[in-house]
Amino acid sequence: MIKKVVVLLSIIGLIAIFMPMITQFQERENLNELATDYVNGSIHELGTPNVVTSVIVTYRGLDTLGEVTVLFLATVGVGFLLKGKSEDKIEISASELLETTSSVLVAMIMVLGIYIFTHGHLTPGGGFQGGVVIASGFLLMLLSNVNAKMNHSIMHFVESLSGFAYVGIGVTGLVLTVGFLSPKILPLGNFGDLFSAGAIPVIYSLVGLKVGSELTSILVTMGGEK
Amino acid sequence: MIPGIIIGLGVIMIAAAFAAIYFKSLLASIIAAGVISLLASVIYLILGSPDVAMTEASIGSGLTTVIFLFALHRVRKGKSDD
Amino acid sequence: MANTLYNVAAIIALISIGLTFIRMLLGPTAADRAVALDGMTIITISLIVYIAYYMNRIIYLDIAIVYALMSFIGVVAIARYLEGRK
Amino acid sequence: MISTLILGIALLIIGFYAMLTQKNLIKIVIGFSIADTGTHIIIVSLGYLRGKTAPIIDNAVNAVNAVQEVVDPIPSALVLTAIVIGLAVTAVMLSFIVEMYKKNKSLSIDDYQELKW
Repeated sequence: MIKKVVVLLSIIGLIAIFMPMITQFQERENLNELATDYVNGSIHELGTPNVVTSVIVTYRGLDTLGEVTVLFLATVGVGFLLKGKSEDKIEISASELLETTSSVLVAMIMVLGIYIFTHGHLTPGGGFQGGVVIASGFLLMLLSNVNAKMNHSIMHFVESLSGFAYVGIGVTGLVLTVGFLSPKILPLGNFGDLFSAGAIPVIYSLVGLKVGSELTSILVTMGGEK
Repeated sequence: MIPGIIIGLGVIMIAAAFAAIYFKSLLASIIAAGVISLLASVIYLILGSPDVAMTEASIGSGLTTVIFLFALHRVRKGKSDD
Repeated sequence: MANTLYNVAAIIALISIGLTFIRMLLGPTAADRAVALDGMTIITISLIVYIAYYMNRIIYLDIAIVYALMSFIGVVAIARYLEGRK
Repeated sequence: MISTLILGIALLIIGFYAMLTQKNLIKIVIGFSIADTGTHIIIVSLGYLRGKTAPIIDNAVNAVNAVQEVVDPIPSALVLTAIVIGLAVTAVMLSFIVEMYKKNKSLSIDDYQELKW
């Protein structure tokens, strides 16, 4: 009985918190000052067509570094909790249709992932999305081939190397130019080209590799392979 | 046309949320939760943030469903109730 | 004329999403629900292409590609789970 | 947009309700993920400006006065990172559930009495 009352009270409290947000809602007409600065700076100073990318990589670069750290800690946590239990794998082998299709598809999925994170400053893609697509390619390999073995040392090597290079580029920006993770250590190039926008594509590709290897590690651990 | 799409998808999403709570089978709950993420990605696209739409389409619908399924497989090993 | 046709197509896509959703709610077995999810994602891709046309941004088509890929992998995972549960 | 704001708040409340009332541990995590999606929709709809388009400059958007034509990029950037963190948190929660199941062979929260008040 008392449980139901507590649940009802918390739901009513939640509705009371959000009610003013609905009743006093006014649609904004213009960008605020900070957003105006970000849009102008991203287009005219950094030469990045996708403003969200430049906010993530440059203006809020420290947040992204912290986020990659949180993802790394989650990977370590999952690996620590589920270590050494390889008997839970799906044993039944896949059908021939799935095996043949996936052997063709995996390579194309990898190419799509690389396209997404190298074009992060031009298209809606980026490091996180590309990393997830690469991890899904490994997942398809894991699902279609029961005997597939992931080489963990290569995965850990890619992950630590990309993390190290990410921090290294940040420190290089601190030494050579104005601040930590500044993309101006490379020339800006033409607006809209693949090799433009300074170090933003390099940083986002490193983030993509790191996220991809971390998510692959989470999936492999949860999928039951040791 | 866009308000119609938002209202239609919103009704389906709320129905899927209730279904995810009240389904007896855990697999059906997971599929319903996947439907919420899939349709949320269209909502983000209408709201003008394609970056978020792409992330939600890849993470919310793909990887979260798969991780839930892996956990369910480990928990339900040896049982075959639906 | 072309705009009217596109709007009619979007309405048909919405109705089809509703119908596949009803099948997902009713579906007696898990396989019915997985097939309903697959059909729903394919119809939703057409809705995304409609939105890309309506808002006049060709760049939104990238999302449709990723959406198709991830829904395929999700359905493959569900199918493998159902296969291994016997 | 007001309609998506209401949708996000409804999803948040439904997810919160599921977290409070469900007995099954996996259902609690599903409720968490629904509430997560609702919060993200709320944040993104607060950044929407009427009649404007995505902040990506190509042929459809004029680069000179782009400020008048694009929506707010900051909520998008925040939500982009929040989604990835949500996946990591869900994975950690599910591995804890798997471990708890190995110990007690039960998914019901009523069988875990150690921290009951």
